[in-house]
Amino acid sequence: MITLNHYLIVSGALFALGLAGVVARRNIIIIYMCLEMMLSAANLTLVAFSRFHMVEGLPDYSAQALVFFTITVAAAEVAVGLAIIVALFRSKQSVEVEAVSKLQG
Amino acid sequence: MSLLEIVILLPLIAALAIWLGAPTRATSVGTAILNLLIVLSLVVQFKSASAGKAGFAFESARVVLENPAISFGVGADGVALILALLTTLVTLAAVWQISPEKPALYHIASLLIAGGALGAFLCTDIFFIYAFHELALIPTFLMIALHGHGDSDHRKAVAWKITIYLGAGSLVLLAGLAWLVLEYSGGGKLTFDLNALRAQAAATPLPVDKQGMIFFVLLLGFGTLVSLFPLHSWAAPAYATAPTPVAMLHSGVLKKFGLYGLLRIAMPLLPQGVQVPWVHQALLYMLIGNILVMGFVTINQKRLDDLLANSSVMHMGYIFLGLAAGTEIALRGAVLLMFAHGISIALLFSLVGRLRSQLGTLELSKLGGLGGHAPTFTVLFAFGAFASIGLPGLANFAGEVMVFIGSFTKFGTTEFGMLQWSVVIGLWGVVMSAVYMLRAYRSIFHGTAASGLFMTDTSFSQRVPLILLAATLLIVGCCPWLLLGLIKTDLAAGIATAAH
Amino acid sequence: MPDQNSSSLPTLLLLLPLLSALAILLGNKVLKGACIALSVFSAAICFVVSFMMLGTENSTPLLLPFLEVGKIRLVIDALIDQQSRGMMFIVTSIGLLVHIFSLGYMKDDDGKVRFFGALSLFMFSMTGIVLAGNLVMMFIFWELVGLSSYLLIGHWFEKPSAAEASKKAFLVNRIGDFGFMIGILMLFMANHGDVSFIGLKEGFAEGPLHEMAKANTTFMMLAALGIFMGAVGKSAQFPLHVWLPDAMEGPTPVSALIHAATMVAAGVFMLVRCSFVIEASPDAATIVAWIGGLTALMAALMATQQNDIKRVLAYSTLSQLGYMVMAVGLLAMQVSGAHHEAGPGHPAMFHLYTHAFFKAMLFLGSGAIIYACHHEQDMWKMGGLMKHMPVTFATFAVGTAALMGVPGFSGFFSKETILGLGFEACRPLFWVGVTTAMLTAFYMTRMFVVTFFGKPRTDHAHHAVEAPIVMVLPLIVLAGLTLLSPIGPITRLLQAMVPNHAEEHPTVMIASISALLIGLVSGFVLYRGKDKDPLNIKLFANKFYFDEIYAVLVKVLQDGVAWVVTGIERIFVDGLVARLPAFIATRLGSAARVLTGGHLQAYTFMLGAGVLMVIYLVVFVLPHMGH
Amino acid sequence: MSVFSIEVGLAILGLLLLVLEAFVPTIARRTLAGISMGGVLLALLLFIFANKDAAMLPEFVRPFHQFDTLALFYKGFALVITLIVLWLTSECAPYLTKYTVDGRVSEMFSLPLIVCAGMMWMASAKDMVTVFVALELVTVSFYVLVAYARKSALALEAGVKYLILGALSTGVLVYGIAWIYGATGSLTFDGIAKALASPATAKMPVLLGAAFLLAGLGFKVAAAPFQMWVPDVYQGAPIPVTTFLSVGSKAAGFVVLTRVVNSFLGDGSIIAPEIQGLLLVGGSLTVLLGSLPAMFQQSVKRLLAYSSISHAGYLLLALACRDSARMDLNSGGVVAFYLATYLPMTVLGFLVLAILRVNGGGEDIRDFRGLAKKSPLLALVMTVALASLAGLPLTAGFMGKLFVFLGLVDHSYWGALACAVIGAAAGFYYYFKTILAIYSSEVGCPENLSLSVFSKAGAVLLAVAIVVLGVFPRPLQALLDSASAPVASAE
Amino acid sequence: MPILLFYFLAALTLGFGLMVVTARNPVTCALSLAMSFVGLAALFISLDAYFIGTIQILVYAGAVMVLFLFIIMLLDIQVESDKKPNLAAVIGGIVLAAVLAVQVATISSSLSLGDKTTSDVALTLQKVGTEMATGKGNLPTISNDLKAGTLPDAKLMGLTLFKQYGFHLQVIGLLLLVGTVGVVVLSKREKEVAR
Repeated sequence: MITLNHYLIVSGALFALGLAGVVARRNIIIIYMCLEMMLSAANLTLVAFSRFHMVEGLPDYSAQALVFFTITVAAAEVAVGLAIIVALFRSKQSVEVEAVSKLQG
Repeated sequence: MSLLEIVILLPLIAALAIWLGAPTRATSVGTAILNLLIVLSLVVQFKSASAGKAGFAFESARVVLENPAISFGVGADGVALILALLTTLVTLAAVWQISPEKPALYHIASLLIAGGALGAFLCTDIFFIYAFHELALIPTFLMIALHGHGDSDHRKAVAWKITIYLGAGSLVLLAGLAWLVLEYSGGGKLTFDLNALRAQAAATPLPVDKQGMIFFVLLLGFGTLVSLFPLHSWAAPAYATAPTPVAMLHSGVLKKFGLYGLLRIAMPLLPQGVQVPWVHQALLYMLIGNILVMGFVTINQKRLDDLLANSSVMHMGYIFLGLAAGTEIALRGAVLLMFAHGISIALLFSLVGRLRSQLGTLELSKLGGLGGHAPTFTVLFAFGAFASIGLPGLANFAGEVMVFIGSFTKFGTTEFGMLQWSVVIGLWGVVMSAVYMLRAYRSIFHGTAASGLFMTDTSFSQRVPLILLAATLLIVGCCPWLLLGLIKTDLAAGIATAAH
Repeated sequence: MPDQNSSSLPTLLLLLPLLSALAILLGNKVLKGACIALSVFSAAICFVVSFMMLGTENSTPLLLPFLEVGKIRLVIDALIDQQSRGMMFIVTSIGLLVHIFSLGYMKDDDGKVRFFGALSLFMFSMTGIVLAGNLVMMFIFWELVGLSSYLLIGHWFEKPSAAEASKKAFLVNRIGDFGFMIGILMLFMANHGDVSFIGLKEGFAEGPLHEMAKANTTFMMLAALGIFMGAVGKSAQFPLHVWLPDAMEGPTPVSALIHAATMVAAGVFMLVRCSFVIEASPDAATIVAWIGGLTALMAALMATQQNDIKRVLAYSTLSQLGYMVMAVGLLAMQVSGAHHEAGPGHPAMFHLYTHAFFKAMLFLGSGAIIYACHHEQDMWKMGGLMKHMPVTFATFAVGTAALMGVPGFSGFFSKETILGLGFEACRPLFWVGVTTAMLTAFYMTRMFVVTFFGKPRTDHAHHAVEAPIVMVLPLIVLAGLTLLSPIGPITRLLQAMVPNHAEEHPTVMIASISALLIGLVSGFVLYRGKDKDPLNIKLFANKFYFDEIYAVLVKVLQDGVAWVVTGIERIFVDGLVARLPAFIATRLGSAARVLTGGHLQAYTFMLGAGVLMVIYLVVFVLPHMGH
Repeated sequence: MSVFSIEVGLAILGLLLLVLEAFVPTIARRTLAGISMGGVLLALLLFIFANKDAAMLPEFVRPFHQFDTLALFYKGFALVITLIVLWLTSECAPYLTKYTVDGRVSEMFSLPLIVCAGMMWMASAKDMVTVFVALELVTVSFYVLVAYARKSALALEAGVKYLILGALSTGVLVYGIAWIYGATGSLTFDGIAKALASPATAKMPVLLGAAFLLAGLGFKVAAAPFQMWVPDVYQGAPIPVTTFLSVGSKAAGFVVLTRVVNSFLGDGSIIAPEIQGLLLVGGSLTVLLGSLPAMFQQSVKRLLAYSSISHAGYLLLALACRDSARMDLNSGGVVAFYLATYLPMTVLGFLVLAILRVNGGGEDIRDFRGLAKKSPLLALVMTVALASLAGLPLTAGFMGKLFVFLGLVDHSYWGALACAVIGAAAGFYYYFKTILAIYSSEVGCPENLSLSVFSKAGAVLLAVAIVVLGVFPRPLQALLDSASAPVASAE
Repeated sequence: MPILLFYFLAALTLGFGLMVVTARNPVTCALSLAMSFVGLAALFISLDAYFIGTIQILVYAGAVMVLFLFIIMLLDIQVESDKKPNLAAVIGGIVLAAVLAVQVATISSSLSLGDKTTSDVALTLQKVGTEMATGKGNLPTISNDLKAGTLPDAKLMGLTLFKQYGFHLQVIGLLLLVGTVGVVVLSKREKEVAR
């Protein structure tokens, strides 16, 4: 049967996958996508746990509310983030990570 | 506002005033004289003010923090007054000899260092004792880095060295003090007040091994500030490089803070700390390093400023010896030696500054025959030099002899312990200091001057503060009881009673 | 006990020269020539005072509270007894004469004010030593005479040799003082903090020291040798004798006063004062006696080959001081062996005082000669001075006779006493003493003959004239004193000095007189009419190469070690304590900058890795650490 | 009037200003600045005089809004720093406008109000949801603010870096919250603490969650090994924003961290040793990674960034030292105290930097050369600020360090103490380097320094505050004594 | 839930996730991400979180991904093919992911709850419905649904949001507004260019 662990491992794998993408990719937009993937993985964990931590026989909706907020926040973040990336593209004609390596030391 | 507070704050306020545009020389010299007079009046009043009291006189306190209990508490006992007197005397000489064309920073830095030293000596709260000492860090740093001798890279390197070295030492000290304060928290409240801590130490003494450990941390911290071997390597280059007033004030006055701290904080609060065998051994080995190693190092110096700077490190060994012995006479001797060394080294550095500015070199091999050019200068230098090699009649001798007696003699036995051997080495150190001092004296003042080398003698107005210092050496050297009479509490007994 | 009446004279003795010195130090610009008068005047008053004091009672007045801490009292107090009174008299009388002599000798010197200031300082210090009631006070003035000696030897400091000599004198004395202080400290420890002479004496008689001397002989010996080391330095005994000949670089009056009559004798004076310490340790006594004997013999040997007239006298001083020290050791050997107490007089003191007069006179005489010969000191460049300087010749002859120990002259009596003592206490040392006596006669004859007889060998000698009256007068007075000193009234006056047992051994008498004759005759035969030294013994002329050996020692053991230690201190101590941590910190710091290299990918990687590390730490490491 | 309404009012004011700017695009900068600063000042005054009784809170906010003195302290802190940032913005506006696309800085007057409200809510958070929501409000606003001057390549770069790394840390944070929730079954601090006190709770999952959560929060407060963004972002962002980040954002991060750590280290917590160990290791590492590389910095702004890292390290060490019977201030109190001392010195440093920048100077150490000659006043206050940052006694910075040292010694954390000492010693080097430049005889600072009365007064005020806090910290501690008292529940 | 379905959904999610990480063309990435999110939404639903599943599709797979695609198209971002991937970064990413996965897997095995299935912690809808109806005077629509044995997920969610997190909801609103303003500010064209 499918246990909680299955979900946790799937979410963990997704989180790890996202992390790998964030680290490995050079295109900032794709990095951003991977970030969204990580956030979703976290959401999956939350939802899975909310199902298994029942409150009075029902799923724990406060955790699901957090997922709701996470999704919303993610949306807003995506909007702002993409705006910044667009601005970056406008000034550097590139969305590669190499475009942002002037500040250092 | 008590007189002690005024003494402490006056130089700081004067420094601020000069920064804001007050006339430099008039303000600083005036402040120094005023401070000296106040301290002298305190010395005179001390007997009546401290009548019937074992602890501090002229006490007052302003609470700064409840818990940990910190207050701006001032108070003076004999030791503090002696050191305050030292500070004001050296300050006067230091600011007096600053020539008019020097920037205002000279005066400001001198006053700040003086204020810091006075604060450190006259406060009765460990927090402020520590804090005031640190006040000197920036002025010292800036003066060495900006107006030190030698090329820019050299003086900056030296400035960094002293600053980081002393900074790190102070941090170790802070850790030690924190430990001390925490261990004596007793009733659940931390206090930095010396009197309260002493009461705690008397009521519930710490286990001996713990005392030893804390004492050792404090020894490392304070020791760094006094250039205790092997934590000394900041001192010589710093004094050789520092501008004259800073060299005078730092080596003459501020350096004594570490010793004062050991005498005032570490030893009464951790009465058995220094007697823990390993601590005692360590201290003795370190101070032997000061005397013997630095003695040899000093002999090897080729420049007058290096020589004096290293000798100043060496002489700290004697004061540590007094502290290590812990007997009443040795402790008093250590106090006297602190005073005497401060005056003599300040006098010497002041003269060295003059020598440097007139001749442009301090290379011993290039000097010579100045005794004929500048007899007054020579005599003043002789006072400093002979004082520092412990000639009787000048203040250092009395201190040294007391330290030796106090360290050497365990009455009624004929055993030769480590302490006795340290004294023997210390006595040999006296021979070594005569060697280097007389060599230097010989090559500067005796013989014939190299061609083109000429200096004018000190003018009368330049002489005044120097004569003041020399006279102090002589007076205290002949009548050490004048100063030591101020110490009313039995230093060693205070430590001993705190142990029970 | 503090006593107002008894303290006034000693206080005056101490204060007068001190005030004179201070006045000259502070007011030399204002007072100018009056300084000199002040100095001489104070010396004169001191002489009068010390003369007056000869008649006072024994006392121990407190002069100045120096330090008082708990039970430990370090004070300036005087011990007025026969010894100090007598010594005081010698010091002040010779001091006064030297002051007067200097008026002439230093007339043309630019630094004469400074010279007289230093002389006053010396008078002050020497008075302190003589009066000292305890060892610490003695040490204080001990060092101060060292200082004044330093100042006076280095009077002509422009001359490198004078500057070096003064430095050497001070440093060698410091080495002696090193031991002196250890000795004082050991006595301090053993006698429970009382180092007054009276207290120590009592301590040795029945106090704690009595037992200790038996129980802990090593300690006692070391203490005694420590004290002795002070004397070795000040009285220029082997192996610290090297400074005294060099000290002749100072003006001749100084040589007479300090380096012949008084200061160098202070070591002997102190040893006599502390004789009970040496008596307490037979080993120490033996060492003292042998060091003295060795010095006497060695110095005499060196004197035979010196050409500088003052140096010959200097080595003879060394030799005579060796005699005195030997006497101290011998008496101590005798006393500690026989367990009987010595009388108030002491053979060493006896010789000290006779020697003081004739040697001061010899030095002043040589000063007069040097003055007359325009500061020429090589005796081979003199000659025939007998005719030009008759008074000097006469007085010099008296002095020489006394020094050689010609019967009837003062030196004879005091030397006889010592030789007699040696005969009783230690036979080998007796023969050393006799040999020395023979050598003394030899080199003094040599000097006398070369200087006064024959023909003038240079123009200076040819044109020499008798010194002015201020210089001649002290010579005459001293010659008178030399002649008078062994006779009744004066010995009674200075009774403390003269040992009351004077058992004559015929052997001693015969040995000493034959030694004198051998020396006298061989010297006369060998040097009469010679223009060059017929003998040429390098080893003696070069003073057994002591200076060279010491130079090497200083170079290797001091400067070499200093160099090595400095290197170690700079490289290892500073390196380990300061530079290495600084190096590590900066290295780590610059390495850590790589972490912020500016690359976003690196940052994300680090962030991820950081998370993993935190997890690893928290989940897999810390729980197993067992807090 | 309850404090809660002040927060809401502030957010509404921020909103209104945003709208105002949109509809009245010609509105003068001064007006905007005046309104926003006036608003915050009013809020501050209201806050000071507001009834701080927890009972005054509206019923509906009580479940998620706690109202202990710790919260109150941080709320006041947020208001003060916001006011200062707004003032700094108006001071910096002349040069900032060069780097904004429309030559205006309007949003920089309105967004801080919203950030402030967010920080105030964070201070009161009782559960993870509130923390998350408020934190994201602040973070998203900061994304905008950091990249605001986007004509400057550096600002843009800083914006991108902050965005990516910030989003990554958000992911980590949420994942951590998820695991904590999974392991304890609760999202509230109280619930978590209760669950952790029960031995039935599995330790490993909780630790995993805690690790993620603390990593996420560690990023916000610039704790090692999540500190690498700080120098770049601080250097690139406009000075007022950097100030806001380094003081406001850090304080907000620390209040949350305090609450989280408090719940992790509650009575009988099964994970207490691990968390404490992590804080110690992290704190030590942060001190070192902040201090050691700082020695090589040439830019004062970047230097202050590193300094901010090392201060975060001390704060973490303070947090690691749990309550001691011997001290009144517990770890939360010490953290708050430290932050209060940290505020004036950091702000003053940035203020002087801003003044130089406005007058055409640069941000490097060499641009400070000769300042003592050009403006003794600025030199003096900057010296005070740097001395305080270095932790010299008689300045505010020392008091904070003293408490940290006391705590470390009290718990015998010798290793951490050694790191703290090394860090502080290295601090002497890099702060003094700037001081040296200020007093050097060469001149690298702007020739003509024109200071407004306002900035003069502000600088002096801050310097005085540093000294007063360093010499007379009694009132501040009195404020915090109750703040650090056991968390008083609002019910 | 059927095991196979779970594995299918998991494979869908992770597989497309892998595509996102590895695909060279950004458009492919974006579309893969959308697919991955769809799988994720299905997993949500399999956990009885219908509402969350729905908004996952609406917000993420829908709105957010459209935004991504839009930007990619707008900026005309080329395939990364002309540049080789940063090998160090790739290796780093793989290592991190592997270690993280191992860590999480190790730890989740120690979770006591971990071995439970959904049927082990079955929802007790009817029971709750009855309790609600009788006891707490709750919304009748919810209790009715519950009594009928269906999970009124959206209603319960709404109830939670408005009852418990009303304030947060408004903060989120504020956040979205800030986001909007931010986007405007950050993507405003320069004045000169506009003129």
